[in-house]
Amino acid sequence: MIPMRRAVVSTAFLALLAGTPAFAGDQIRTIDLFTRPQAAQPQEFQSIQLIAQEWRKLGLDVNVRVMPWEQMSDVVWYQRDNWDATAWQMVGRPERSDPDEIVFNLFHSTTADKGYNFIGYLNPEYDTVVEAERVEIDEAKRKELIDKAQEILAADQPNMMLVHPKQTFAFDKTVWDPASVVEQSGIGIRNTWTFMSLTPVGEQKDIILNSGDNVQAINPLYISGGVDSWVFELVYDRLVRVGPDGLPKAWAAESYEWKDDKTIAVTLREGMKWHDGEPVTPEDVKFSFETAVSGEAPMYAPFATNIENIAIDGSTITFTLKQPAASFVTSSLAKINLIPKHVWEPIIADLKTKEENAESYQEETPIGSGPFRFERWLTNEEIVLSANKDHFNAPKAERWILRIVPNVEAALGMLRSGEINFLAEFSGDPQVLLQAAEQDGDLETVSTVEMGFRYVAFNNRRPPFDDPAFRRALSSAVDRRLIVKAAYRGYAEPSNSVVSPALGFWHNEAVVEGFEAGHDVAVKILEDAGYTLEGDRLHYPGDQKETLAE
Amino acid sequence: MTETLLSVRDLKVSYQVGKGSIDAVDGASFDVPRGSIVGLVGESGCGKTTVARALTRVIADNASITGGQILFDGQDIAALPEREMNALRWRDIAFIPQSAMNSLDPVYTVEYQLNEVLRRRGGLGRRQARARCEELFEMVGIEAGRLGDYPHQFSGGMRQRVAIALALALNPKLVIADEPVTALDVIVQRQILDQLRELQSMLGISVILVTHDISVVAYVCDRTVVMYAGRIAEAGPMDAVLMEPSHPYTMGLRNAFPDLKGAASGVLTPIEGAPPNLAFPPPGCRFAPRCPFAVETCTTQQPALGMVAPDHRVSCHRADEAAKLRQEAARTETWLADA
Amino acid sequence: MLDTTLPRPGFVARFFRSLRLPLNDPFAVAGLAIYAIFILTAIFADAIAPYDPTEILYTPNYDLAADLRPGEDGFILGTTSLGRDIFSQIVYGTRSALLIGLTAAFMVALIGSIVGLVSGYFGGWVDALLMRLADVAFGIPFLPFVIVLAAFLEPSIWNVVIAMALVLWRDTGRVIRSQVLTLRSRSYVDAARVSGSSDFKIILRHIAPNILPLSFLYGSIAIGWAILTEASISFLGFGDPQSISWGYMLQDAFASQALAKQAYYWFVPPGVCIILVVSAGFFITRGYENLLFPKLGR
Amino acid sequence: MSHLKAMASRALQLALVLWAVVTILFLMFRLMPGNPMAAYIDPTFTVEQQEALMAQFGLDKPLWEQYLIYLGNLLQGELGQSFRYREPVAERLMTLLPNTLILTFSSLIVAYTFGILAGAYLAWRRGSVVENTAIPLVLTTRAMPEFWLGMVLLAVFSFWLGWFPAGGTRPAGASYDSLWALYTSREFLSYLALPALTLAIYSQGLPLLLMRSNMLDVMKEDFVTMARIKGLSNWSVVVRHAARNALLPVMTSFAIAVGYQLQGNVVVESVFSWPGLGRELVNAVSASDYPLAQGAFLMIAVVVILMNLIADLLYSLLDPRISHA
Repeated sequence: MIPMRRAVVSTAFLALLAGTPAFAGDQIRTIDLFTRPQAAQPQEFQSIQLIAQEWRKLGLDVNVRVMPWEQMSDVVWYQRDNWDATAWQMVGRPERSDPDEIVFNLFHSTTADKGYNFIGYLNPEYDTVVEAERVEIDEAKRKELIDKAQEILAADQPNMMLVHPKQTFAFDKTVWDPASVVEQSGIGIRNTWTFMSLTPVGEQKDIILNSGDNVQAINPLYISGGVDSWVFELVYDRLVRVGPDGLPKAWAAESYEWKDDKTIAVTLREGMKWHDGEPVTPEDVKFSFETAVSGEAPMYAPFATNIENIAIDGSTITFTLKQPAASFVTSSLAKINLIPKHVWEPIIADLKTKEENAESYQEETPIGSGPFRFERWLTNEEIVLSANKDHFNAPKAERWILRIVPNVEAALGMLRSGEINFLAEFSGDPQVLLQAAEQDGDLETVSTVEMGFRYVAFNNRRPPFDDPAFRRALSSAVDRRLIVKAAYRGYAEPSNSVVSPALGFWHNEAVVEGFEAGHDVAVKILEDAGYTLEGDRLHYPGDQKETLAE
Repeated sequence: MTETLLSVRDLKVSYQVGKGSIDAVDGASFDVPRGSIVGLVGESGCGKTTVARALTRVIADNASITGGQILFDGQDIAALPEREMNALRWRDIAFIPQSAMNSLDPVYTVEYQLNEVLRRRGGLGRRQARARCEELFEMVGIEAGRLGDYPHQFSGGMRQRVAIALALALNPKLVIADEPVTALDVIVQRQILDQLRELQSMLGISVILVTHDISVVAYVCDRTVVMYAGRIAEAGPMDAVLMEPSHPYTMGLRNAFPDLKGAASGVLTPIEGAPPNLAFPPPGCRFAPRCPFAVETCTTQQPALGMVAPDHRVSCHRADEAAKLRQEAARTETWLADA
Repeated sequence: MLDTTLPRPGFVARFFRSLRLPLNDPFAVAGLAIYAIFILTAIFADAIAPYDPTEILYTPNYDLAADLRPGEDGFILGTTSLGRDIFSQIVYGTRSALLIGLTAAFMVALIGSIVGLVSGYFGGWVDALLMRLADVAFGIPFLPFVIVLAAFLEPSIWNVVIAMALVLWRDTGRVIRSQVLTLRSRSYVDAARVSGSSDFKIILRHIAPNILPLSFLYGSIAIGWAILTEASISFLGFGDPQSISWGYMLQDAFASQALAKQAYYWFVPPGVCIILVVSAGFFITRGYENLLFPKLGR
Repeated sequence: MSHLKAMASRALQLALVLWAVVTILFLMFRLMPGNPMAAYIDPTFTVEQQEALMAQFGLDKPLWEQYLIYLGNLLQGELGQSFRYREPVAERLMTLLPNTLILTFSSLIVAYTFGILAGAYLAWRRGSVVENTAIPLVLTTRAMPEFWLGMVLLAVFSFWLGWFPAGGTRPAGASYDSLWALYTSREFLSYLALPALTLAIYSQGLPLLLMRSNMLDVMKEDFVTMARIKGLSNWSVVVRHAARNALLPVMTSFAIAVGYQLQGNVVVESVFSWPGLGRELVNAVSASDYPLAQGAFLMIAVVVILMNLIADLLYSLLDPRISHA
């Protein structure tokens, strides 16, 4: 059923290889390349088709295997020896505004077995660099280390970085004052800051936005779906929030201060109240961080395990760390939700006696201290929050209503008809959105380069992907501008670094600028590394055998 | 007021079949005197049911009355506008169908169906209708308690009584009974026929009894009309026609049936052959191909319906030899030899 | 009506005669004609379609040939948002539609007929068992079943066929069983049995030919079901992304906001093709019904 | 009382079918390759955490034990816990069931009312031009993919004409005292209109064709001829006698159609963002949330099986030949 296109081999390449010696290595087996279905991920699917087309020109037999996310993640995560290359993505989250999570977790050798380094990239030099980066409090020195890490990755090409997509959102400017919309770096205008500051210009004072996916849970102790976080970031406060500029900003904390490289003192803001009227106390804060490591909230545990001790003195909370951590403010203080001790203490105690943990617990009415309070949740239909007028940063809007709209066409139609007034998710073609905005006149769209990125992960464990030259060749076979144009319709930035240009301070522009791509570049790299073409199929260099022939 | 209630004159009924047409009834004429039971007898397919239905003017979609008159109480109902005809139906001309099982609507109670006629057609009030229902049931000998039952809850004979009750509901002048007892066993047949006769004389109505069974005619009828292949073969007083038939077909029919009275005996002799295809009727007498007495004229010329005795008409070229033919016809060999 | 005493003509001729194609019903003839056209299209798809349906196309200026309107740059029905030729997809879509439709129909008719034959002819516990199985099959909601199956197995157009073979034999099986019950009591079957024919031979020679039109009737309904189901499954995202079907095209069109783009040339033709093929099946079915159950008349 | 006995054996048969479906369902979901929870075990979990999670969902026990537990839970109306939402499946589905039922029934009532009237009309106009064009047209409506029809209706009536909202069951943020208050509100009707119309257009074909062919049969019955001979009005003949009798099988097909319609809902609910059982099934399957998918599937299957039974009951209730035996 699959129409296989004959590999087209450039004549130049053929001529070059005309005089290859007869004792070449084995023919390289058919390479499996995974992608998710076009229905779910049109841009990814299209990119993979383009890439496969280019790789075939190099003399590889590429088998594109389309599979749903569940199946793909099952193989890639749990059968780490069983795949060749796969499309993958990292999404932008405010906490990822600090590059550490990406730079360390994705490539450090300690995470290769079970963690995020599922590609099995092992490079001692790289390990040393990122270990140093973690504990370096001095920003300038840390920047140098991060740059270095990006350079090593650019040289090794453990992954084929593709693009940082642009997120496009839209809102109705006859309902919301465009000046009150906040663009968060690397995230876009759909963010907590926007929802707090959106100012109505007319009668409509409810923010009505869409989501294609259902809300799974509104649970401060469970990292569930992406949509869920939109909700609980509004209902719950954190000590620190990542600001629109990507830098941490004191929030429920009045201020915070490093005492030494392992001690940080946080002063809690005065006069905060939970949605049930009880005051927010330092004990609540301490309880929130302790609950994360109580065993009942396993997903939050990694963000608090580095804490050795929490001490309270008046309104000051002092965190003592086990090891110095440069990203602590962003990845822990800005990550852990503050929860009321009087509500959760009995619940946690009860859960300790059961097999379930706090992730399975859904409060009837979630109680936080955030700028919006929880009103109502209609399964698979909508979630209604109302403005917390008592909050220190009270929202200008009256209600925040999330409508679940699985049909993309319908979401756009609803925006135009006023059924929703903030398009918070749009998986479709951004150009359609722009066109609609143009026709409509009432709509404004904003595109933002994402912090997240799309890439093709190579399985560094398996030949031929264990050879950096081979990876480099494959990676440079496709001009990223083609991907931006043909798959993302221009709504993306070419990438060669896991640190997005959205994180202006940390991004190393040189590795992107210096990246050469094109068919001839790839052919040259392969040739230099000793790979040969026999007929129209690529062979290993020297006398290397194919050990994984199917 | 004349003595004749219904007078059918030269009635023609045609069926449209494909591009052609078939004359199922081709010039039928007969009379029904007031207060009498007239038997309309013939083999299946001879057109007797078509005649019966034509009298109500509810005929198949592809059938139409193409000629003749139906004089009912002196009025030609064949030419009546549909609305006036509809007013006449059931109030003056009622119908007893062959199978009461199929002709009673299975989803309504018997009372509902009686009421439907009594109130919608008879204009009775609810209470009057109820009284009349009970009266009718008493007339046909069913307890009034069963009025609320559904048709399928009755036995075959009972259902037929219900059908009779239904027919008598509006005191019609004429009741057409289309094979009313055919589907019943002999004992029940008798009971029903007895009842029909009794009610007829009590109410002084006229009845046309359509049947293929000559013994049924012999049992209850005053007069007989014998049909063959869409035409009248012989018509007259029952005794005259059955005791002294003048048409060979009537003679044959007599042989073919056991007598309900038990009078006739001996071997039953069927008439060999089959009725003609009416799409291509024979040019002469339609019975000629099966007639043991057929002569040359019979196959070329249609016989006229002539008088053989007062009030006794027959359509046969050899009607004047009837007495002789009767004797021959009584012998079984006559019918076999010709086959 | 029964040609059991005729000399044996070639198998193919015999088969076609026993199908008793309803050639006197104008709608049925129209249905057969639509089938014929689509079958020819499927066979000669390679010659008719100007492009490979999955090939990414470029304009003469080396831009992605995306969202081109019909006629632009020579693309008959325009291109998709990802730069594929819509006309070629329609043409190749015929292939998967017919492939799915016909195999599903064949499976449903075959399994249903065998179950009906065995159940009706042998009766007893075999009959009881098979009919209880049919009851169970009637208790399984079909579309959800296909969805679950498609999610468990690798996405493939054959999932629909498998699901239909597993579940939808129930209707055919029941109808054919009752037909076999009446056939079995016919005198010529008795005669064959008395004359010592084996059960197998009786089924094959005397009963099977008489239920063939019924099988074909249910088969032609199944074609429509299969195509519609495949389309629904594709729309819900459980389809086979590797093979171009009309359902896949519609899914692609809606996911790419063809409605908002007013790209009628994209989402109307596949819909019309589905309607044509499926209603062609219905027309043939109706012709059969008039032939097999003339009392319904018209 | 053979009546009671027949009902009892019917009930027993039903229970057997239900048990078989439940078992097939269980095996289907448990015998598929891979860890059923693969998508829900966070990669950062330790082996102990993974095992604890498996134990929480009872997946650490042998298959036969899981099966017995599953059956036991079912008997108590328990459908297990959703992997994804971490809440009891039964509770979640019960909040969605009313939405699905109201959509199904309202669309079917529209479809049947129209189908019955139009079918009777077409039978009456047998052989006319109207009938000759209507029948292929009706067949065509059954050949349309429902989602396609839904999308086209959405484009025309919502995006283009703006007559109806594009999805959901109520205006954003509107709250009602009860489901009943919602379902009887005028706004709800405007949200219901398009999905119900889509389903109705698809499902009117069955009652229409059925009614027509039944009418044609019944019109040939003696009692209809008799009704004419009785001089009853055309209305009485066609409606009281012919239609009333032709209606019987159509009414029983209603129950069966409810079962079929529930399946059609799977697609239409996704098009119109309708928070119902069908969409939940699709979501659950694509998210590998097996307990939820299994529960939704089972609930639909139960409705289908129940409706098959109700069809039988309805027939015996509406036909005096059976109810007054």
